[in-house]
Amino acid sequence: MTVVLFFIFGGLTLGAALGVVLARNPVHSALFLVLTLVSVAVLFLLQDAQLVAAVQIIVYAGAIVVLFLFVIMLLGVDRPENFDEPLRFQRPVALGLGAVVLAEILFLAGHRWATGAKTAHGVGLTGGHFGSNIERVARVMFTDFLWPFQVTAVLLVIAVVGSVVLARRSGERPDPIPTEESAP
Amino acid sequence: MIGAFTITPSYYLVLAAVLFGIGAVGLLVRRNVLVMFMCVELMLNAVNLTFVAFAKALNDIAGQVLVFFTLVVAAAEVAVGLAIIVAIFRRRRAATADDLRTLEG
Amino acid sequence: MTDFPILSAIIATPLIGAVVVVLLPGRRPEVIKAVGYGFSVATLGLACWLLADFSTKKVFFQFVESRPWLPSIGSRYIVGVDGISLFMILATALLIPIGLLASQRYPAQRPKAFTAWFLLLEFSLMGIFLSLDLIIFFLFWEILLVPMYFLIQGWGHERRQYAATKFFIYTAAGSSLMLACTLILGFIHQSDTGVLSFDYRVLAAWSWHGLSGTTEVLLFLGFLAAFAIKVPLVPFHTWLADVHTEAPTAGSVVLAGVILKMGAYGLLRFSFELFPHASVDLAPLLLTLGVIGILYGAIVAAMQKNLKRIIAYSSIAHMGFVIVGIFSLTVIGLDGAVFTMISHPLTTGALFLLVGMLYERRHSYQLEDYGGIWRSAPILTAMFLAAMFAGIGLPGFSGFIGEFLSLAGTFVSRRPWAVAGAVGVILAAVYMLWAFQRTFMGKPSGINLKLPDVSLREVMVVAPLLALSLFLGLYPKLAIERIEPSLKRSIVNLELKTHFREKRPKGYAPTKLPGGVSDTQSIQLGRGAP
Amino acid sequence: MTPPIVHPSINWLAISPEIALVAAGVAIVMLRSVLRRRPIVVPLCTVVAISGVVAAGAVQYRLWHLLRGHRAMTTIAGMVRVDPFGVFLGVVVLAATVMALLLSVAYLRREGLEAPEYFALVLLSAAGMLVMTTANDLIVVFLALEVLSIPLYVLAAFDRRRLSSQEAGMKYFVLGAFSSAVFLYGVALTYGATGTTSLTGIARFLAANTLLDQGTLLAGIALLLVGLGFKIAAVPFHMWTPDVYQGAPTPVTSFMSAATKAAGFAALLRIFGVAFPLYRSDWRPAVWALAVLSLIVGSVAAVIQTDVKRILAYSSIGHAGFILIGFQANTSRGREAALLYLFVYAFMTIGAFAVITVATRRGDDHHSLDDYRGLALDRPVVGGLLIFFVLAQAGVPFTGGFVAKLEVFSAAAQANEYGLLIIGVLASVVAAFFYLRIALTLLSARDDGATAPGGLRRRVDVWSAVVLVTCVTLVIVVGVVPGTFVHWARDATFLL
Amino acid sequence: MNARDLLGLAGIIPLLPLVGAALLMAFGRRLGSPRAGWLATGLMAVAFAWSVVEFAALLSLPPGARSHVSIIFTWLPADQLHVNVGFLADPLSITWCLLVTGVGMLIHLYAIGYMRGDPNVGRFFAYFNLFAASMLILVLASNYLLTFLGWEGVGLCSYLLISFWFERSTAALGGKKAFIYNRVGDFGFMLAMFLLIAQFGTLDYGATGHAALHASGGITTAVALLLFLGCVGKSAQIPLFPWLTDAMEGPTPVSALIHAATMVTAGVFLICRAHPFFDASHSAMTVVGWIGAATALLAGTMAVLQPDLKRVLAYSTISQLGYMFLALGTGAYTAAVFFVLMHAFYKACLFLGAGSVLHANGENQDMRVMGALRRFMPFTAGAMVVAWLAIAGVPPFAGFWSKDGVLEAAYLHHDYGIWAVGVVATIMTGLYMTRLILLTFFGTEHWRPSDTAAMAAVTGGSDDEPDGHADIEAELGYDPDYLPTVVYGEPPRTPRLHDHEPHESPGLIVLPIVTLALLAIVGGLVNIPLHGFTHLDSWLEPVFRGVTPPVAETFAGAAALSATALGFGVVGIIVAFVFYRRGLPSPADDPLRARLGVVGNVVGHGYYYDDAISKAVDGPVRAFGTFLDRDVDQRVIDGAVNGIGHLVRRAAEGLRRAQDGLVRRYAIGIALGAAALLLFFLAYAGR
Repeated sequence: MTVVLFFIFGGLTLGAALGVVLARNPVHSALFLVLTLVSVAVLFLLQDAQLVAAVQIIVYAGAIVVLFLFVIMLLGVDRPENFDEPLRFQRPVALGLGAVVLAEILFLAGHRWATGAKTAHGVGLTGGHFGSNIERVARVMFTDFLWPFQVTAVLLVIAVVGSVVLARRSGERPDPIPTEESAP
Repeated sequence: MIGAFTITPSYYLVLAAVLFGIGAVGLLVRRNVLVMFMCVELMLNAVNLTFVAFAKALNDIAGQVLVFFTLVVAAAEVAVGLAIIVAIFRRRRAATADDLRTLEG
Repeated sequence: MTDFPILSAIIATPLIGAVVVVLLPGRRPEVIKAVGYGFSVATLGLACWLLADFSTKKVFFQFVESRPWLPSIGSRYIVGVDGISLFMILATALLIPIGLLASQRYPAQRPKAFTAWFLLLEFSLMGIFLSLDLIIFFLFWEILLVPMYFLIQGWGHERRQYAATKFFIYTAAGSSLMLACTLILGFIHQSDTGVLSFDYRVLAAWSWHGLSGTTEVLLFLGFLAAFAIKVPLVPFHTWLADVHTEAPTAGSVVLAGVILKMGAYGLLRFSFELFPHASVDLAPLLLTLGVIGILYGAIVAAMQKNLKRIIAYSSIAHMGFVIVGIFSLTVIGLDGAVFTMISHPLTTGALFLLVGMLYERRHSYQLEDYGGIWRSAPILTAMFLAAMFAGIGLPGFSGFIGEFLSLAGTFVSRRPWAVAGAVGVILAAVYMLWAFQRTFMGKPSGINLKLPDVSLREVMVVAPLLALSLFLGLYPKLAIERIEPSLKRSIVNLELKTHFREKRPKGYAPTKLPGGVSDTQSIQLGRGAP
Repeated sequence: MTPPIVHPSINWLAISPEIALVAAGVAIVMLRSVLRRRPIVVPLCTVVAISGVVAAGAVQYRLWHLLRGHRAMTTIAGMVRVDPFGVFLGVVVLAATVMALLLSVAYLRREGLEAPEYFALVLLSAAGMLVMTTANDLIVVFLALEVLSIPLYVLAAFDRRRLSSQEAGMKYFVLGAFSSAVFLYGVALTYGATGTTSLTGIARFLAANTLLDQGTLLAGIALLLVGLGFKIAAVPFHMWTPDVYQGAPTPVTSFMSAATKAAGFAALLRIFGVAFPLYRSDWRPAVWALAVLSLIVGSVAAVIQTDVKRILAYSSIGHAGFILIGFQANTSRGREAALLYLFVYAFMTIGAFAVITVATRRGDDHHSLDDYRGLALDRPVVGGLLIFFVLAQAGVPFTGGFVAKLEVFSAAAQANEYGLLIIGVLASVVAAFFYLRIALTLLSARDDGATAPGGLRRRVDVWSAVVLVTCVTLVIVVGVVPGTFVHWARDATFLL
Repeated sequence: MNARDLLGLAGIIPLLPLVGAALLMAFGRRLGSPRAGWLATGLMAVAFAWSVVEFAALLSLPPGARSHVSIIFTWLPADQLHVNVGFLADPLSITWCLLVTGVGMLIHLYAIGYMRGDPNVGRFFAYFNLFAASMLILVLASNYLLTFLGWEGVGLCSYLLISFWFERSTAALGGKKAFIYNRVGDFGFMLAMFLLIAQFGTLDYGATGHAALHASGGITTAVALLLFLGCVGKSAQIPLFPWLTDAMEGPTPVSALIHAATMVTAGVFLICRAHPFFDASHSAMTVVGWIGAATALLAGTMAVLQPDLKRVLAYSTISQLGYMFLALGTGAYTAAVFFVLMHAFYKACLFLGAGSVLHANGENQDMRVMGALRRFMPFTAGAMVVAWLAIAGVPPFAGFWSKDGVLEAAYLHHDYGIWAVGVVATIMTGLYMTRLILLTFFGTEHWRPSDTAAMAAVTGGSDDEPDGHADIEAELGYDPDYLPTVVYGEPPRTPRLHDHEPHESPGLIVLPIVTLALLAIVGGLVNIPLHGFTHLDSWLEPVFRGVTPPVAETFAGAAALSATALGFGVVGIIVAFVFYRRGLPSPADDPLRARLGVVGNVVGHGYYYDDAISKAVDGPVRAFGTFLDRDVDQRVIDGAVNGIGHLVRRAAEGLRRAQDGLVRRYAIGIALGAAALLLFFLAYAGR
């Protein structure tokens, strides 16, 4: 059962990812991205990460991609772009490098991926009396990972401020560069 | 028969690695900045998958916790990134990375 | 001896002078010049006081001061003077005021900056010759480039930017290797003895307990890279002619007078006592380079059409004598080398000053623009004659003593090199007399008919140098008796550390340190553990 | 009966510098939204920002005196580790921040870019850097990386009038996102290989059991190196540097060049010093390569550059190389050297960019050497200062630059890294060439009778003057009496 | 005050002219002519007087004790080498002192008249005195190094005086040439001193002299030959002789004092001083002897056809110096010294006479346009005739005795080859001297303008643009465009006295000439090879103790030898008379030259020796220098230096091209780095 699901959604993930890269139209890319995200979410489920899967759907598919689509529409670039590569060697080199890096990672890690200590943070995915997946996540997040959790808050503030600064329409018509004498 | 054949975390990890590779290559080959961002998202997802797979393999919930931080980062990056694109787009109607090369040498 | 830190005072005075000059208002150039001149003269006074207080009996460093500077690498601010550095100090202290006086009227622009840079130049030179800590030594060695660079760049001739940059980069390249080797040496010493120190005396007292000879040779070559470029030894000399041609007169004077000595001084000071085996083994190589310098410099000088280039290449030849003298590894030869280092600033300095005066009148260094100057400017010509013959080693002038002793010492230890070097004595006459004839003899024409003769100020600039050269040529004892103890120390030190035995003239007793001190302990103690 | 949740103890003092900065930042945002566009808002925000930094600095001072002599405080479940090392670099970051802020005041007014958000972003970025300096966990490092980077993306693109600025922001962003994704993947692999992301945890794990299959770990290390190499602008991850430095508003550039490097090296030194000391024989050669490449590219590429900001950008690549020498030695002397270098470099580079800020005319777009020709003749003080700073960066004696280089070289010498040592000294010579080129241009008269950029007598505003004076003084003092500073750096090398 | 104390004050002799030189350098310009001259001459006179005092002091001592070293101060104390400024007063040095101061004084006197009107006369006498001082230091020095000081000093003065009229290109070149040729010799002298230091550790004459007695043959030979190289340079022997003829560019008193009487004999002095080394090395002696003989003969032949009055005398000087070395080479030191003295007399007389002739002829040196001058300048003519007989070796004039002594010594020393050459050379002496006298003072007048108007066109004289020279001449005291020297093969010059006739020179000029002529007559008396008359031999005996000059067994043998020498000399005179008894038929054609044909050209051009050297210098040598300068120095070495910079620049351009502003390229860079790092770990993971 899991095997079948894995292969279906694994394949779907990769296929959709390729779709993101290969689609001429940004909108299609965005939609392929949704597909990728969803199938990744399924893969999360398969590894009993229910909360993660849910959040994946909500935040990513729900928020981020929508943001993408919104910007695409806003900028009106929702038309297929031509695919001929102006940079010489860019594609072959890119593909080559991608392949090489992938191969290297697989070669390096391939034998045995997870060499780490088991249950280093004291809370496993199953077993023990830690309740549901959500509880387990919460338990670790609010103890061991309290500090990073706080830091993410700052990150969000920054995101807000930053995007506001950049996209604020106050300066849409860039004020003409004043001349020397008008300068204080 | 099928039951005998089980999916170890390694499968997920390899899958994740491939996904990461696709994202990376995509970022290198696409000119459209928006799509490049999407490719970044792909890479981050690959990392998430890796985390979860390791969580499974090590039977350690922390792996799943880390995913949330990645999510936040991804969200923040996208917000700011898109804002930058919009800002640039206001000046010149071009969204491809190659068009921006006044700085070089 | 008073506990007044005279050496630090000698180093600091020019620096203070530079700062004061910078702070002065720029409107009154004559005030600035006066102040700068005053400070340089004050330094000269201190240097003379040093000469007076200097004891001819002591073998080791005198007036030593030592303060911590960079504890993390055990580098201390240590200054001290011995016979070798004493006269370098005097030469510097003498040439700087003369250079300033020579620049009273020309170059005219931005006297404030000029004076300040010039005093900084003196500051760094004093530091170089006085510091006994390898790091501090390098500090001054490297900072020297800056004032020199700006002097050439700001007050030089047409291709000054090229020349200035070439000077900076070329010499910096050499000295960077020296820095690397200094550090390596220090840490090798640390791993050997457990003490991390760059105190020259400590490193010199330490004799490579069974360390590989190749390491020593490589380190020596690293140091040599810096010194060979400064000297300059023949393939590393091409910067010199360019720099001289473009530099302002005062710059050339100091460059030829003192800066070239830095290289020889470095070899003399560091190669023997830090790398005894290497300097013994590589002596033939350096002798050869020195002889090549003598002959090559002379021949190429004879081919030049530009007065300054001629003198520049002649300096290469003279420095060849210094190198030959040093690596003859005999007391006589070393005497000659150091004596040449004292005399060359006087003669070549005078020559450059006179050429500068010609330039101020004629605005050219090209031989073909001159001829028959003797008629219109007899006094200038007379001074040039004196300087020239002093330069080509006429007995009675200081130049002869230096060349004679260098070659004599070399002859005692290695005859073929001495014979080859002596040929340079002939060649020197060839190019100098040729230049003199082309410039001052023959029939003057056009502007050359009515060049003004030298002013009193200009006489005052050159005369002291010539007088000193004559005096030292007739009474070299004054210098030699102060130099020799330090040189004997070097030789004795070599004999202590290596299998080397000095070649002595027949019937001479082996070299002993004055006052009977001649055994290992005294070397160690005399250097004074920090 | 689930076991109770034990909340981690929190040492507020340890994290109060970050809190101060964030608080100031948020406060500024609040003020902005409350006061709208009142003229008071900008000065007010400036005051708030600076006072925030000062407060943080005060706390750092306290911490320094608490922790000096090899003490450290670990808090919040071991995620934060405040030790002299972190505090030292934190101070460097704060110094850079406050100087960048002071520079910005006049700059923003001149360029008509006044906006409180600017200050907020600088503060938040600085907060991220502080987090970085004390991070004891890979995920914290990653988050800090983002916290310090994202504001910088924005700041780089802050000048809406100049496309070059926005282009800089865009490039920085794209590559930054890319590299941080790589870094994160490295974190993931390391997590998989060791089962934890805590540096001390990793160290403990690796010390306890030797891995038969260390592939995952090595891959993780490699990718971490990539991510951090990008931040410190080490070759071959440097290519964003010239463009971004050139395009970004000059004060931002100064902030980037000084503070980001400090933060990046903080992470680098801490991760590799704390978590992977056992694997030094693996990563030291890699770092060796990075150092050599950075030295060569940094010194060679700038030789023919014609834009002053670009030249300084390349030089900062070279400086990264020099600092890497100290890091590569992986000795306490090496760390000491790197720390001292970062300290000195902050002042040298901010000083240089400060001069550029005050010397150029409005528009911040004319930085070609020709624009600077004759500056030292028309405005001796300003031009002289720039000459001083470039010479200091070239490592001329009696400046901090020399002492810093001396320290890293001695570290290499002690570690028997003779090859690196020789390459380093030669690179510094090549670098001297283009530094001299700047000096030469400033000193050579303009062939067209025109005067220096920004006219002859433009007054330097008081805050920029303060910055300049501070930089000059410190660079000289470190160069002449380095003892104390080296001593501080020595105290700060204590990691575990 | 006893004799020794007096000898201790020998240093005063050089001191006097030295002071004079200093004074004249300082105030010469203000003193002007003739006061400057009188100052210099006066000091020379005092020096001469003091030399006589020293001479007397020596005489008052027993022969064995006639040597005194007075040390003034330590000059050069290097290591254990201690070189003093010390003066050695002994018969040899005092002899030379008398010569230098005596003849020098006369020539100074002469110069007062000769240089009258020259604005730079102060400078001239400063050099003159400086020369005298250096020469005296040279001879009085107590060690080689101090001698070398004087040695170089006289070289310097010779340089300055030859090119005294520096605006004449030939004068400038002549001075330079002289100095450089001398330097070649000094090279040998210096090496000799190095060898002495290395072998004996001292440079004192006394010490080295003793050491030489028991030094290995190789060493002594080496020292001797190296010293001899120095003498060859200074005394213009083969192969370093060409400079002396060009030295005639200097004012005639210079030629007389420096290049005839004193300086050129310094080589002889040095060998006498260093005689222990020569005594100890037979091979060295042979070399000296043969070089001397060869020089005597060849220089004689070269002199035969020269048209230039002074150049004839110059070649003659070379040849005569050859005789002196011939003598030295045969161990006849006293004979050599004797010869030096006599030669100083008659050759100085000849030169001064020549100067007087030029003076009378408007600086015209071309004998071919002289003739029959005896009627106009009788004193000069008479004096020069006397000197002619003296140099030709006609008894009883001085030259006869000296030459006779030399050749006899050579014969008795069994160096028959050398003796033969010397004897043959006497023919030349007779020939060229007789020719000189006949062309100048006898025969037909060729100096009347009409006579040579035809030639005006071809001459390189000053008549080309006569205007504007008067004032320059007034300012300089000479005409820079007029090059007086006439070399062989040049067409005859235009006479320079345009309308007036030649006239006898003033008394101030004539007086020294006549005095020297008298000396040339009676000078021989100091050493006539008859028992009891060999004053000089006995006087110098202590110096050359241990050297026994061979003495003829029988008077007859001696007489026969003398007769032979004399006979050959007379042959030369007769030949000259045969060709020139009427002088020249016309300035353009020279009978003897016509007769000799090709040989004439060869000897006339001095065997093309000088031409060959200058060709070599202008050709290969200069080419080599240019090669070193252009190709090696600028192209190779400096090219390498700048090439490195070029390389860096190239690399920079490459990097710049990589940095092409495309963000995706930059990303590639990152990916590349990642791949490389991973690959490294992959490959390196094994460890």
